[in-house]
Amino acid sequence: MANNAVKRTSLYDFANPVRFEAIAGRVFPFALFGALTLGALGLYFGLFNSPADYQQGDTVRIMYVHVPAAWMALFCYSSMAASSAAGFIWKHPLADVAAKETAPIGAGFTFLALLTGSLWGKPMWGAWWAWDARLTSVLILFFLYLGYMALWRAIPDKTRAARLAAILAIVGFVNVPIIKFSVDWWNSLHQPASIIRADGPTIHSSMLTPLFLMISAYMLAYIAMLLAAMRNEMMARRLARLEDADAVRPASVVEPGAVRT
Amino acid sequence: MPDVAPFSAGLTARNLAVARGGRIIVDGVDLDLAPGEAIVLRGPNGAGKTTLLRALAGLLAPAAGAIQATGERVFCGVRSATKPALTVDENLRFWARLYQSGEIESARNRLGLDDYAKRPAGHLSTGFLRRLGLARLLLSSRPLWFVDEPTSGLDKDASAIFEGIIADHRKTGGAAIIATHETLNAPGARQLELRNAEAAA
Amino acid sequence: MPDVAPFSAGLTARNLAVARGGRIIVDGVDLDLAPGEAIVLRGPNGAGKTTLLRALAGLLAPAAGAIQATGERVFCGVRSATKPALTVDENLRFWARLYQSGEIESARNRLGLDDYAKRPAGHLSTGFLRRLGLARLLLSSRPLWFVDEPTSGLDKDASAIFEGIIADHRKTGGAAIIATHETLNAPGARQLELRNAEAAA
Amino acid sequence: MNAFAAIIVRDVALAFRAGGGALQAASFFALTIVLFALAIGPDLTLMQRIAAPALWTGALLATQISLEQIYRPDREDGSLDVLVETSDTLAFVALAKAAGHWLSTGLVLIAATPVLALLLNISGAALVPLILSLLIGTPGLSLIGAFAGALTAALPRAGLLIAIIVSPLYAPILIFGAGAAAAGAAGDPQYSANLMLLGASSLFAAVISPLASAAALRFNLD
Amino acid sequence: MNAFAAIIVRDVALAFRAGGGALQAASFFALTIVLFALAIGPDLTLMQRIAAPALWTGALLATQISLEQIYRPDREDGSLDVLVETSDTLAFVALAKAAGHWLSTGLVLIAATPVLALLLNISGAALVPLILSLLIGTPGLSLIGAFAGALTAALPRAGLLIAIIVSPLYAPILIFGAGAAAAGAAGDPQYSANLMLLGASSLFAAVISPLASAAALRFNLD
Ligand code: HEM
Ligand SMILES: Nc1ncnc2c1ncn2[C@@H]1O[C@H](COP(=O)(O)OP(=O)(O)OP(=O)(O)O)[C@@H](O)[C@H]1O
Ligand SMILES: Nc1ncnc2c1ncn2[C@@H]1O[C@H](COP(=O)(O)OP(=O)(O)OP(=O)(O)O)[C@@H](O)[C@H]1O
Ligand SMILES: [Mg+2]
Ligand SMILES: [Mg+2]
Repeated sequence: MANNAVKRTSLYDFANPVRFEAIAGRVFPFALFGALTLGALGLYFGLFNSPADYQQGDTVRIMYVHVPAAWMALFCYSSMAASSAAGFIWKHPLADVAAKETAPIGAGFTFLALLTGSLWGKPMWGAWWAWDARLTSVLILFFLYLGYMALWRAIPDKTRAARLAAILAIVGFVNVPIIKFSVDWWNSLHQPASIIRADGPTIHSSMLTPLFLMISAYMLAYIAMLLAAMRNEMMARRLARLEDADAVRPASVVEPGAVRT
Repeated sequence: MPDVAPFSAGLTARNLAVARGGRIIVDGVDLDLAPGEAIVLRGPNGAGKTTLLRALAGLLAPAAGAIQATGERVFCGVRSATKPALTVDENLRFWARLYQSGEIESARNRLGLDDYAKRPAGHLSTGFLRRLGLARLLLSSRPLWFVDEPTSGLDKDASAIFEGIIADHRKTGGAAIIATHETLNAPGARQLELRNAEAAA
Repeated sequence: MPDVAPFSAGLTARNLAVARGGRIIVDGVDLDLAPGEAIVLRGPNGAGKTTLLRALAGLLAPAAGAIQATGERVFCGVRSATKPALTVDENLRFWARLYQSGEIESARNRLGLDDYAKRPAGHLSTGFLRRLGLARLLLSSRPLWFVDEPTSGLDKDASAIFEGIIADHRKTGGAAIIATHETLNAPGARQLELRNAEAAA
Repeated sequence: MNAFAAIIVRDVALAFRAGGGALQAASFFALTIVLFALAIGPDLTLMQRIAAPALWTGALLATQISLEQIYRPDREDGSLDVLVETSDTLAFVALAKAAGHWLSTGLVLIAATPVLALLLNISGAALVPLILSLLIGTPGLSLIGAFAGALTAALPRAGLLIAIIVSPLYAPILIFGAGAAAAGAAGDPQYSANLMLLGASSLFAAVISPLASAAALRFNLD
Repeated sequence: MNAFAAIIVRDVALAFRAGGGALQAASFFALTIVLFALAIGPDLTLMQRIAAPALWTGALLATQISLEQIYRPDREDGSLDVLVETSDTLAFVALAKAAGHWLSTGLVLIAATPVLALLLNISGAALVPLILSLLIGTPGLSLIGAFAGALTAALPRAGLLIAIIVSPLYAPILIFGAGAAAAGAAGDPQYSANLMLLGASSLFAAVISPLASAAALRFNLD
């Protein structure tokens, strides 16, 4: 812990809350705008300007909503764990808040993946849900998110909640690969990953363009939502601190008689 | 842990601040405790006595400032740290093993618990449960004691016993900080007062 | 239940014996409590004060003898009967509904809990938790009070407040039995000593 | 607000606080199903076959683990003394406690059922009888469970005892309930008969439990 | 006796006292199986098919409901302060607590298994791999569970939280464990592979859990 003191000071220089406010304020509109435009483009290409799948028909178009969501679900959990680690090591409130605010967004993407996935599944498999490896692992990922958020909610003391939740996020992150492997082991019905493969994508390029448009749109949307949420949280905390400041007069030790002011 | 020779035991706190529930409760505390010394900590309800004691005992991380302790510390709070399902002796034995020290019989006898040795702690009356909790101080054979409201619920005899225990502890070079609202007969003990209790939000 | 007019409130116990854990703890107790009267119950740890109080309050069935109470009874023990997850006001409100009486604000204010109204009871300090527990006596607006170690953990001001509460209660014809080890300023209160603390098996 | 309502309101409020029992029961229920599915392996036909029994068993277990919380906390913090002091007839208090438990457990479990039915891909036609059987059966579970809780209120950790006391009493409700759900799904005529028996069991519990609980509580104040 | 052993001995003693957790877990385990059997109705072939998964799920649930008892009581009565005071490295305390929990829960569940196996008429040949998988897997359950208990030690009622936190982390152990039991029963070559993975998961937990628990406990003292 000794060397942390050094790192800590330097980190504060780079990311002190005040400067964050400024940066966030400037970045937010661009992120939001980019998300909307790219999303619109992606949807246009996806829905009107790309071929229907020869076996899945038009339902394949759900993929443009579904796949990026699924990826974001994984991405958000990683970044949540990363900022948790930062917050735990350097005790920096911004990192804590980033982790805290990432969780609901990531959970949202996860839910979207589950929803679109099962919407996709109905025509494909004739069932809303199938205990397929990827579906199941995403479902479990969803529970990981819920646990993290529930822990934050349950602990009134923000600093303590941050530390404990960080520990959970890190432990969970270490376990994600194990869970994914175990579930794949448990069942390998779902089609193999065909985008991330050594021999390159097998999906038609006219499907890839909208896919990647959508993915960048999701990413920007994540950034925009995160910045907004973080700013609200920081403001809420400052307000709380101000309220406390005039309400709370800490005690101190004095010899009898003397009254400390 | 190596048992630090009691004589050298002491504690210093500088500009100490302690938070609880994310709120600074105690602030700017400077405090020195020398071997053989005792401090009686007083102050209104909610002033932060318990909070300060726990911090000094090393159970709460300070929000600011520094604490330096030479010698091992033991905290004895209002919660007796006993298991109701275990008998008095079983509770004592467990502590003796944890601290790797102390004779159960002498501690039990000193606090007048002999009649209850084989009784489950859950059947003890308020005062006798408190006595059992205090017995842990003796078992720990550590030099630095932090005791919260030790005599609440104790009858006169038991309070006298406790005062005697503190006196003996100081004779051997031990030191203690005791938070209490009641009159405590501790000759030559320094009286400290916690003031400016927070008005809650 | 019909609210018995406080004035007529009284209690008599004849040749009372109370057992706990299958063992007779107190035996042959004869006791009369008149309206406006207060009894301070004293005795060494383990003598049976709490046991007797609970029996007189109707919470423990006597092993022998008889208790006759005119007027409703309320027992306030060492356990505060509060829910840590509920705020101070929520705890008070629940009691007010149960007893179908009492104004929360006045009770809260009387015990100096106003600053903590919106705080969860779990965050209260020892003394303030005790105060919250005692506030129930006021809410109950019942004539017969049985209070166990009310001032343990209370600071001087709070103890004074409690003494004032007892005085007012007696003025309105209420009566109280209070078990304590501490000095309690209750003018004209009868002192009752519980002796021969049972030697444990 | 009278005491009866006050008790229900407080218990429900406590149950929905962070760390309260309401969501605990629901999540335990859900996780039981998911974990069981993981243990079985992906086999939809098998799952469909055991969906109703699994859901009923899950609901029963979720109820059971929450029973310890009905009276023990009140006993430990002294609230039980207050409840006894302020009630002319303790049976009403017991009824209120059981009602509070059902509102914060049974009802929540029923709310969670449709989603789980989806995971076990139960058809809509099969879902209705399942929900109906739970609606009629779970109050019985809460009532019987509250009685077991009252019996063991004075014990520091009564989980074992409660489980043993409660399970034989739960057996009929479980059999009729799961039976009704299965029969209803299969369009079996026994469906209504099962529901009748289930309702009878719950009603019986509603009569006996408060009185028995009140008697038990009196002995648990020491 | 050193502190490490003292903690284990005390926790085991407490677990086997009246109202302790040991028998509670065992009985919950047994009742889960019995009730589930009741709910399914008489269908021996189906029983046999789902025996291993049901037993593994039951064992996991029985473990899960006992997790709250690992640290919360110590935190509430002040014992946790004493444990922290007297330990140079809190991770060893955490390891001792997990070990105590396994001895008073996992081991007891395993002891109860043969009887239940009989109830679900599992053949002797199928019983051995089942027991073996439980022997290798349950320590992992106790270790991961103890961590969840440490995280939530300061919360009045953490049952819900613990269930949510622990279930995803339990998934691999459940999958490999139930898989091993099933494969072993079927004489499937994947049997040994499943056991290996199961052992690896438990070992991994043995490394991570004590450190994570110790870190968590430090923040739950106030
Ligand atoms: C709740 C339901 C579902 C979930 C949670 C889910 C999860 C995922 C995840 C995590 C990915 C991205 C990871 C990767 O590409 O390796 C993915 C991709 C994909 N999923 Fe799903 N899935 C679900 C349902 C479906 C259904 C019903 C279909 C249609 C048959 C489907 C088809 C695909 C395709 C085509 C891709 C992208 C190409 C690929 O990577 O294989 N998914 N899904
Ligand atoms: N766990 C907690 N969470 C939040 N606030 C707390 C917690 N414990 C105590 N506090 C607050 O800290 C302040 C000091 O509490 P503390 O127990 O130290 O006071 P004290 O001096 O010991 O009072 P008493 O004489 O009544 O014991 C109080 O205002 C209390 O509300
Ligand atoms: N639940 C119980 N089971 C068995 N015995 C008990 C129980 N509670 C108290 N006792 C015994 O009854 C006796 C009287 O206890 P009681 O609490 O009434 O004493 P007291 O006068 O209140 O003591 P104190 O001043 O310490 O509060 C004690 O010896 C105690 O061991
Ligand atoms: Mg205090
Ligand atoms: Mg007493």
